[in-house]
Amino acid sequence: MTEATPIVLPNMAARRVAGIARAIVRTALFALIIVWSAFPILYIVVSSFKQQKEIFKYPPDIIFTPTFEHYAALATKWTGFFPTMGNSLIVAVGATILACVASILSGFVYSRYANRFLAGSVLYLIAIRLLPPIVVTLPLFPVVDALKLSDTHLVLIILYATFWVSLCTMIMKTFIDKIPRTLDEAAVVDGATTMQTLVRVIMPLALQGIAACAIFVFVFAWNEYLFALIFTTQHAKTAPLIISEVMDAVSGTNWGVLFAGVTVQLLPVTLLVMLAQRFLIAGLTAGSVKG
Amino acid sequence: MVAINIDRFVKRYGSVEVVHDISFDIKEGEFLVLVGPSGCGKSTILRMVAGLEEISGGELRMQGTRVNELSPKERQVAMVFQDYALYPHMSVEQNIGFSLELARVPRTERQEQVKRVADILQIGHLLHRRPRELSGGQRQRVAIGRAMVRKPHLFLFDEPLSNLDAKLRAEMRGQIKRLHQSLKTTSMYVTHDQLEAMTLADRIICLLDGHIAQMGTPHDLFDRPANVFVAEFIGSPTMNIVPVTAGAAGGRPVLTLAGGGQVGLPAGMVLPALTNGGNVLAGIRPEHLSDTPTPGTTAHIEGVIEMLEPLGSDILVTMQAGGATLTARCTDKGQFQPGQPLTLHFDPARLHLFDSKTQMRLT
Amino acid sequence: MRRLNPAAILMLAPTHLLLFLVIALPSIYVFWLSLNESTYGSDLTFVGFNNYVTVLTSPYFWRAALNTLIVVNAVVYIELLIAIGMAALFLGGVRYPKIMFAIVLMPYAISEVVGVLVWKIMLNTGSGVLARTIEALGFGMFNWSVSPPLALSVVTLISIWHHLPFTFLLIYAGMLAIPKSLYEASRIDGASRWQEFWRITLPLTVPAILISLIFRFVFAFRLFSEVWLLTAGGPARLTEVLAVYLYQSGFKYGEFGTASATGWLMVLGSLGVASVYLWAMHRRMVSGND
Amino acid sequence: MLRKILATAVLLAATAGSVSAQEPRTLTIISHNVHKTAATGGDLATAQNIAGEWAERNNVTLNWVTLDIGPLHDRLLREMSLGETSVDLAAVLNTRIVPSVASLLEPLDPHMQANPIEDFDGIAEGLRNATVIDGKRVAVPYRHATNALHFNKTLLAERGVAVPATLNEMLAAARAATYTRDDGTRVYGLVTTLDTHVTALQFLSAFGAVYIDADLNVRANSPEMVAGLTELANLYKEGVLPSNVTALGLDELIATMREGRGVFAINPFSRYTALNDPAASLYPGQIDVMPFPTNEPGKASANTEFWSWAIPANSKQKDLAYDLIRELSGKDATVRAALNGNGPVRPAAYDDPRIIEKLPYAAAEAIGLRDASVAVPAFAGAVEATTIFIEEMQAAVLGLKTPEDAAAALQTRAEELVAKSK
Repeated sequence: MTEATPIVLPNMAARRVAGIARAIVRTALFALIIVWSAFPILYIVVSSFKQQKEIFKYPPDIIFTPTFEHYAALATKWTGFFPTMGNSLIVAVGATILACVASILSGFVYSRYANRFLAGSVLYLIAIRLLPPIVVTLPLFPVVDALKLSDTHLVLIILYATFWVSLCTMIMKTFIDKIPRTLDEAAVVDGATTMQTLVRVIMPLALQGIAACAIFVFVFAWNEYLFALIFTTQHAKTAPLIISEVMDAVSGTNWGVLFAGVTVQLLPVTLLVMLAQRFLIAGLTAGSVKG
Repeated sequence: MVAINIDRFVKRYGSVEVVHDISFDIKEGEFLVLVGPSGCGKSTILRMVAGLEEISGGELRMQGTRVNELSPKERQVAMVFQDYALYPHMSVEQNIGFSLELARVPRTERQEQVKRVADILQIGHLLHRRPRELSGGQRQRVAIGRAMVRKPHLFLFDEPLSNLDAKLRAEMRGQIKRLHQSLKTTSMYVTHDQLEAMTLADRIICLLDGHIAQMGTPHDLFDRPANVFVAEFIGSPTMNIVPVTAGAAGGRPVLTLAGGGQVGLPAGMVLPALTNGGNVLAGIRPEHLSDTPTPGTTAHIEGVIEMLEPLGSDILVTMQAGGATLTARCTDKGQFQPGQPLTLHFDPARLHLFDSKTQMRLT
Repeated sequence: MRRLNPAAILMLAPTHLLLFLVIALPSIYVFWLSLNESTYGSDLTFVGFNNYVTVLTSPYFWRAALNTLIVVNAVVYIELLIAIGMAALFLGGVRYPKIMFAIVLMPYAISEVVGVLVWKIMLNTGSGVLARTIEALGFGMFNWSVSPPLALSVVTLISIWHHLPFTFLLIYAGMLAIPKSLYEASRIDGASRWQEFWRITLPLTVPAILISLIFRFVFAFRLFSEVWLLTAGGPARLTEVLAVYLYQSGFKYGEFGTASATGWLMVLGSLGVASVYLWAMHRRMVSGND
Repeated sequence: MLRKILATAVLLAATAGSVSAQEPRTLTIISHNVHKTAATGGDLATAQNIAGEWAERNNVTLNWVTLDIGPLHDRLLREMSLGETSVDLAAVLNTRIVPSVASLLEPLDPHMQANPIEDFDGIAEGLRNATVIDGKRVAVPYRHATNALHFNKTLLAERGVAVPATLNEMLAAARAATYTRDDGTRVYGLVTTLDTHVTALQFLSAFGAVYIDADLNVRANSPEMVAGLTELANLYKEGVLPSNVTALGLDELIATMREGRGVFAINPFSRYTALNDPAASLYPGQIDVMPFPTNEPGKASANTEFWSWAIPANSKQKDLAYDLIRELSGKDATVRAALNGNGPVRPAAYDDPRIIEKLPYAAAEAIGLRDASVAVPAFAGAVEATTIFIEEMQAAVLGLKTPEDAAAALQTRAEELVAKSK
């Protein structure tokens, strides 16, 4: 083997400059991301504390005396809002659990088993989601009514879970793919059943995927409007329906109340995201390439 | 000529210091092995040398130049990882040739180099496979090939054999040894297996809890262990270590065992300066105990056979002698029976004495 | 790889039962509907493929299809590029990860309708903060709503804004799952950050990219709120997309045959635009995974 | 753990399922929130709870389901297609009562013969007639929204423009009042929503233009229509109409007027309250309203949309529902609902002292309601007819088509549609 080239010291000053430049560019990019993501949201939140008259003022007031009148109105005039948020929570949590459980189970099978049927059914999983949901509701509405499921939490839980179970299955499959098969085998050797392997070995290692799925399903269920509109009236009515009533086509939108409602609605989701972030970042430990 | 200086290395994770002020040099072409139990800091030191871990304190010099701030590429090191770290989306050929590709080596030359390395490692027929289609041993060869294909200043091995079975491990060990003999590239090798360390190393550094326990050639460590830890860590089966009280009786040194038994040493033998009132640890390797006296085995100890472990031509004999348990490696001629009395002979020069408190060798 | 056994089939059951009962079965009925004429409370009248002929001969359908194709492709690919860039940026280390995460995911956390409305307010030609700022900077009046290309650009912008967190999350999670030792190996091999990204990060994120591409095509193809709330397809139906066309021609008039036929044509259309990726995903399934 | 999750999900599902059972003697009403407010007073301090009093007398629990216009009809129609629905009473918009929908509604004539509504003929005739489909009365008018001309008195005074009396004066005034403020804010002479047919047809009808008349004659290709469209296109070109007028919705119209960025606006009378709301408007009390003028002094032009109560034919409690309609449609109930903010469908209500005191625009609206006609008659193709109109009208306003071409295209396409519907 020929002799290695001697060690050459790079220009350290240039490198330091490059390092600083990199840090500046990165910080600038992060700042850009924050503005892009948060500005419209901030606009909503800030506006919810402004008086109706000030909301559309141009140039907008940066400094103003905050008012809580819209939040008060939300509690006193839109009495449906807070109870429907309870319904939203039940439905969103239920749908998240159902979708996650179903997709962990099927994602595991798609990852660990192989045959022609399975490979083909991946296409089916996706193709089935191509028909616009509004069209699917045409035949569903009378069926749901006949089953006496109309205006129940259950119907929304099932619908929301179903419309996300395809994607979640695919997500779980990719994450489980990255867990070495030797781990399953080790579990089997240790006497675990397939279900125990899944719950005790696979699930803890696929937390990232579960967290991503949970965020998707929860956020969708939390904000969904079309199905909620068609399948609920009173008992299972969700918060987005109230929000849409605030956006009133007869007497005009009550912007302050709308923004206040949206702000309140944003809180649980933000909390969930911050909670799920832990699992997302946790990451799979190194060494999984050997599988 | 010194190739690498490791000067007062310190590694801290937050407030936890895991490597404490360690210094050593590696000579040009030397094969240095860092050995020690898990958690001793050996991999951390290796990764600091590689440029994968920041050096919290101290300096790393290559050819006399400080390289702390340089990237692995600039340090011109090559590394074999414990889990191989093969790129799952690349073929064997691409995996091996990746560094050359990054260095913009022309395609034909690259293929030549990869081919040459693959032939040396006998993986020429696997070049178009993906890592997941390879066996453990084949992956290991690819990982070594990837490191070899470059002309690094320094080869780094991070427990490269620990995921292999015993037979493959022995085979690969031989291969690495041969490679080093033909390539003569300066190498730093991390392992927890003392046998690997003994067979491969020009020089061994034995680490404990982020400190150097002993540094030296395999013979140094085997023959003159600096402390009980090294004495027990190096060599298999493990050295017999027995607490004794050293004294003198009838003009010659005598070791008294805990159970009252006495071992007389030849008159004229000079014991090192004793501490703790003569309470010391005495050590002797099983292969230095023999059931038949030979010239030079001027001392002996008596006891009763407790257990036998045949190894084929040899046999491990465990004996109870006055409250101490000793293991001897003897030639097996079917002469032993558990419960029989036995006299073991040894050369007093093979006896190691350690301070019972500091565990350090008494010289 | 194991062969399917009864236990595995049982584990597939919840997912496939849900999909079959809630979507597949109704979809088949929708196909039957598309072969009939019907409205609220009326009986079905079989008309064969008449509804398809009606839709396919409608110039509004084709204009909507063209608009959809342009917007969907712009949205999906631009969004993917931004998401990959953002994920790579995050992969290089984030300060205050919890808060950054919450901020980045926020657009996705509010409902589509509200998101579109906020942008509509900010981009309002007369009083919107952004539109007025654009004008104040000397770019002229930002009167996007009467110009179909500008209006569709705004639709694209808002759709990307709203769904970027979805794509980002999938891709970032995919990147996080790449073993650290591969990066170390590549650094030893002498890869620069840029090479590391192209040769290690990106190829190993392909499965996540495929999934996000396919599902974004699926979602983007039925893009509705953005257009409906911004322009309602106007002016003069010039900015309609397929979902708006479906609503206009099917639901607004209660013509379920037309609506169902349009729905099934949209299935074919989205299969068309996503076919390359679907095929790639299928191949990965058949050949096993890396 | 998995089992626990599953068990929880099932439990959750079971509890959820059991909630759906309904109590007896509950009357479910599906409507827009404005109808609920009109009938119950909502949270107004001066609430007139007409429906509530009735419910108490009859020991009925009212279950109001309130939705926005589009969703309301979508949901109602789905409910009416079922074998049996839990919806007993519904508010429907006049354009939605097309024959196919009417066939799903309970004919009310037998109920009215058995149990007549007080002074039924006191309800405006145009509205009464528009709710009889194929010879059957299927709905009872309840709330009207008649278009008018709102104007900002302060801005007019500032620009030194007199309050107009005729259409031409109004057009001149709108042009004169259009200007750009120092801070770059544009003030538009005329603000209207051109994303819907109603306000555009209001403007055009002032020129005497009619799209489709009550006898389903298409009269779009008329000199009046061309004149009206030409005027709209000119106003747009001159910047008198907002530059984004074709995408301008109700919310933006309200905001524009409240902030003084519009001088005249075409919108229903009842918008007066919203535009002058001291909490939201920069010009509280300064935005007046008048019947939409024509060039014939004293004669107004007024397009109207109105809501009616109807009973789904598959409802289970038709008699009870009809009784509530009867209650809500009485003379006194109409006045009281108007005090809750409703647009009373009985012209006589405007003479009531309570209303004159409460509504500053009562007299003007009375004139409007007198001259009111429905924008587009209810027929099978009514909704599609409005879509066609919006398309051609927007094309003409933005200059994508000449007004002549647009009017001609409108004529041809609407004729085809009417022919198909017959």
